Amino acid sequence: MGDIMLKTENLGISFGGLKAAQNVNITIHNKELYGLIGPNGAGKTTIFNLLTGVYQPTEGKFFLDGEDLTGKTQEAINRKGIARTFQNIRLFNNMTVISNVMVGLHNLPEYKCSPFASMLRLPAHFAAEKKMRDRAKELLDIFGLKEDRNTLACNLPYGKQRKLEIARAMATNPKLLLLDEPAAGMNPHETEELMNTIRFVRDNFDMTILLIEHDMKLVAGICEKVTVLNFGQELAQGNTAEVLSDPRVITAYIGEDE
Amino acid sequence: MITLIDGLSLGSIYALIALGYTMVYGIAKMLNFAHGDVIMVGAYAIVITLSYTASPAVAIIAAVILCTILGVAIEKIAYKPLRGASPLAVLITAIGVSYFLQGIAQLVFGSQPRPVSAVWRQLPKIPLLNDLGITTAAAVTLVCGVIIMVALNLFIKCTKTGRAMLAVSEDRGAAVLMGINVNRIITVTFAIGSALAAFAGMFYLFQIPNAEPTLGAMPGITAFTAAVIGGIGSIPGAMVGGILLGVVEKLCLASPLSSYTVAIKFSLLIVILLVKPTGLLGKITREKV
Amino acid sequence: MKNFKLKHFINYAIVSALLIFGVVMFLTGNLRPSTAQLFAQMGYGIILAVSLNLVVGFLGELSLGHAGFMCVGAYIGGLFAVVLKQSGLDMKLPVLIISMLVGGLFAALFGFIIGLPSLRLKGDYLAIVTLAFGEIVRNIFMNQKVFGGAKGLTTGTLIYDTRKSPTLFIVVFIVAILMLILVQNLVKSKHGRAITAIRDNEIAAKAMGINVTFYKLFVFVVAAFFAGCAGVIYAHTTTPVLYSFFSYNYSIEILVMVVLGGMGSITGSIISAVFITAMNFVLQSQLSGDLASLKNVVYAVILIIVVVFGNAPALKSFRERYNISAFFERFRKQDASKRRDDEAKWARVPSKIKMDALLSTDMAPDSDESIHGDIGADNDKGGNK
Amino acid sequence: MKKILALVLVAVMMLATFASCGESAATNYAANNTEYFIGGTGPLTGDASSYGISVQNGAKLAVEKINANGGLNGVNFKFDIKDDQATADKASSAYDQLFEAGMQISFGSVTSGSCEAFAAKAANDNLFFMTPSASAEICIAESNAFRVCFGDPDQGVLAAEELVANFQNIGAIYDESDTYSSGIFEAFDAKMKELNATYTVKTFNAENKLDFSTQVEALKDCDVIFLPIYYTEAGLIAKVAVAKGCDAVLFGCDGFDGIAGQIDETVTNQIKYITPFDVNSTDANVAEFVAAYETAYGVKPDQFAADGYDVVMAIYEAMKAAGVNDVTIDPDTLCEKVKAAITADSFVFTGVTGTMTWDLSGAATKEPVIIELNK
Repeated sequence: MGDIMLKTENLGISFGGLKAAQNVNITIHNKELYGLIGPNGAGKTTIFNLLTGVYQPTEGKFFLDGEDLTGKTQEAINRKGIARTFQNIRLFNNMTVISNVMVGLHNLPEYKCSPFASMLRLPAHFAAEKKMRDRAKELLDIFGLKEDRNTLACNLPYGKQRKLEIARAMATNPKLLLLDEPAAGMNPHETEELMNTIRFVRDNFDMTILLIEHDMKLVAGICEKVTVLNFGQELAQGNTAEVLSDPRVITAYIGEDE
Repeated sequence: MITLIDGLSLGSIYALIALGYTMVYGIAKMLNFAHGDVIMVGAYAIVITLSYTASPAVAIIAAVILCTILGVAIEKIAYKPLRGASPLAVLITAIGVSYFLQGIAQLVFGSQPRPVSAVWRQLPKIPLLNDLGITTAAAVTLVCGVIIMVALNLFIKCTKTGRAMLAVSEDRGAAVLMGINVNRIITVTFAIGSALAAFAGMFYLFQIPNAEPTLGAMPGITAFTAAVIGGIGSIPGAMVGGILLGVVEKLCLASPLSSYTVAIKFSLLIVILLVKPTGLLGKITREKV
Repeated sequence: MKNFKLKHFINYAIVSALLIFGVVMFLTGNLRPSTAQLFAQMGYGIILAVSLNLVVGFLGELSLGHAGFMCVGAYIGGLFAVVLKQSGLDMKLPVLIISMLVGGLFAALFGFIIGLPSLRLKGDYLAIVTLAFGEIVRNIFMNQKVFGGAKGLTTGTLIYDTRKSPTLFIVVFIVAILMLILVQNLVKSKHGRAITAIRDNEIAAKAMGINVTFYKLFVFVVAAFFAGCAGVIYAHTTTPVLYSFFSYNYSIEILVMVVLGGMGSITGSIISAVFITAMNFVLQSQLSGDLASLKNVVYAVILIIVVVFGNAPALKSFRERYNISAFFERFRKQDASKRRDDEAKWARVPSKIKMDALLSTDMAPDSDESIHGDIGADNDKGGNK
Repeated sequence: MKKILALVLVAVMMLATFASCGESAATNYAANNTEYFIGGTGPLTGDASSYGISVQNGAKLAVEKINANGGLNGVNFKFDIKDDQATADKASSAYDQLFEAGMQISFGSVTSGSCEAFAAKAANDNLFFMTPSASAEICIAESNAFRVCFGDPDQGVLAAEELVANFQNIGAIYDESDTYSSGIFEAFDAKMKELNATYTVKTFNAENKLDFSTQVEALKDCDVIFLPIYYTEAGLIAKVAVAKGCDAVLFGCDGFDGIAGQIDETVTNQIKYITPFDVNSTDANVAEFVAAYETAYGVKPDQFAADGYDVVMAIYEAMKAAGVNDVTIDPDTLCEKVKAAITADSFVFTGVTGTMTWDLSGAATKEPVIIELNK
């Protein structure tokens, strides 16, 4: 396993004439907590969509752990080890909390069992189900959701829904975790808790994490490095503290916020 | 050539029906399965009126009024209580309304096809066109179809109600916040859609001079297909889809493959949708009503 | 876990109860042939409704072409059975079983074909494609001389004589039970979870690495297989197998069963399949002669009333007070909070069928904002919050 | 729990096997009848409903007439028609319902597809039926099945002979989704080949049976268009022909009866058809029927109504000839008696659709007449 977990080379996409992102070069090292910031419409979520195969890049490439994943489907990229959460929560609303996590476990080889084995209730089915349920409980326990496991996902409070999304993404056993505005809509207390959770995930799962966030307190608090995007292009890159004090970045933000 | 003209005139009937589907779909977000049966009622209204008076104008007015009232009544009784419920539940009541109208029509008018009085079919001759083999009915249908489509477009773009309809179709929630009375708009939509159905019934009788209780079913489903081909929710799309289907149907019937007309017609739909998943003109969603 | 199982068994219990009821009547000599035929019709109604529910309720795709699969099964399975009989295999049960497998497999093949567009199309667009498929199938079979052309496929030699040995319904109910076992096992497994995940949020399911292509095709194939089996059974109850029966009207009747019973509720599908079949039967027998034209009106009124009462938002409190599922709840030792969740699950409608989903989005995003908007709007499909 | 279920399943499976071996005796449901029960099915709703309703009206008229005249030896007739929507499965379950309600004798089904299903059931019970209008040969394949209408092939052959003798440029339009229409056409086609005659053919089907402009356009220059179809579509074709300026003779079969109500003075084409029934006939019997029908229903009868009327009258005459005098007679016994009576050489029935006799094949032998519609 190399030291570099994710590397993008001149990654970019254009819709018709509009370049939503161009020449994005990000290098994330193993176990790094990396922030992707920028004003609204800067193309941050587009980068996430490129990295997870929702969109196919029109230029450039990206590598996970040295492997070129450009042009792969969403499913394939997930199986290669990139998992994500969504800006506007996308849980499986009509399923219970534990089922949500078990969907995340679906593809792992240790829980393999063919649909026919399930339909005929062969022993393979029971073995896989039991292992999956146990693993899901473990994960829920870690994220403090064990008590809610039989609740429908849509009935969870907002903060817990965010947590569940992270837990579900973790269930796919990724190498790189992409968090899209995890603190959106949270109060300071919940944000604090979330920062702890993210740190916890990184430390206990040896996870590399890339996150989009508007809450500078959170970014400054946990990210080691950041990239600033503006109009689809990199504006600045480097250690968090340095970048955040960069005048260009401040202009971009304040100019935008007016 | 003649086949093409026949196709165009059949297609413009489909297009008119499809317009009704598309309008209601765009604004009320529901598949009004009973639309074909409103056409049937319109056709009967014309046939019955003409058996008492010889004036086609009176018959048309009667049909339009009756269909409009019927459309609004259906909306109030069967669809309005379900606003906010699953669209599929509404679909089922729409099917129920369709059965109901067919059943009532059979009870009232019997199941024997009622031929429309000869007055209806004695259209003035148009010298040049008729020589070319284009029947007056076909010409009238085509021209009126285009006029109605243009009028509808103008109505939506240039009147307050029309713009409100556009707003409701874009985002019902936001429209409510803007102070638009969504219920009223939906009622208006049904009224217009049903009036269109009356016109469709009228053109239908030009070409197929019989009214029967199940008259609306097959044209209805074909027109719905047409609306989808054109991109459901799009007014020009409905027009294009309808005419395309009409022409294809006629060309198939004239070809040696006539036995497979239905299969070819529907295969065309599948192919078009696979190439353009939102129909021919479905992309310009901003245009939708 | 315990309550899950009880829920399973309610379904088996309903079908078994019908079966046992029928068998007891038969053994005591009280079974009227018409009732035996009604039972058989209920049996394949259940098979059709539950298999369609797999597509509509669990996968969340609207299908209006289910009768098309039944048509394939009825024609191909029926012809196969007739040929089997002619070639000397004169045992009813084996012929039925073999032809059912053949018809089911062919229907499954068609299910695979119709599943392909579902990978590209959504909502109403897919619905109309399935409808088109049903009509195409019908049109093609009508023109094949092998299948009798317009005269239909004569399956007289297969018919179970309901007067001398009214036993077909027993086989049909057993097939229905077997199907229920398979379908419920599928639904209550990791694969079922993957399928419901696709329904609830396709993008998230993809992001979780779920092979959406495989599961969509798989569901269509399984549903088509069972519909094909139902078709073969139909060919064993009715001669001739006539293309006109399998029109979109019949597909819609199956859909009505699913929607009335509640999408995603297998128990509901079973109950409403039985209810609708029985209603048709009663209307046919009671409203004969001059009254027949009232049939459609009565059917329509019942349909509208049931749907409006069952779904109107204004009548919600009324429904909660007189709820059938609340009746069953009493047998399930659950605490109150869980029960509420469960009701929420019943009332909820699969998100993807929200018809406005496609209208509110542009397929080709033209700015970064609309890329956000695109995904966001997709999420609104699940917007029953 | 699972084990119990499995046990139940196995038990039921065994029962099923047992059951399929055993035969329970058919019960005589007619034992409590106080009137002779004539039953049958027809499309009373849906696309084909006009045919079913005509048969129902005609048959009811006949029953009323019989009952008014004192029934059969003082015992009245009871009549019931159930809706089959022209589908086989509904016809088959309607048969059971009727049989259990005590039906002793029947007019089968109105349309061929339904009648095939009906016949399959009736054969098991050996219940006598005579269909008014199901002309497909398979409907009368069994010995208990009879009909009053012409068979499809007969009309096709007759039409081919007639057309080849009188016309040069022959066209044909038929409904390939309809048993009646394609049945006649197949025979017509075969006969035409046999006669070495050429013709042009166009088709339509249930999904597009409303707009005939394409078909008529293609056959515009023919001297005659053969239309083995029903009068509704024929009326539409006639009107399209007028609009298209096509003056071919329209030549139809017995399905043309009723076309008079579908066309008006604008239609100038000559219309001819093979029929045993002429609504304008001066025959006293027919005139009486037409008058009665018009009084009762407000419209002129079509061929279906006439066939429905004749079926009931023929059944009545046959029962009288067979000397049936037990109102609770079971269908099987009744069938044998009526069959014997109706196929006897002495049995000649004169109805509104002509004078006819029957043999064991079940087909009626009667003289076809080609009539011309005078507008």
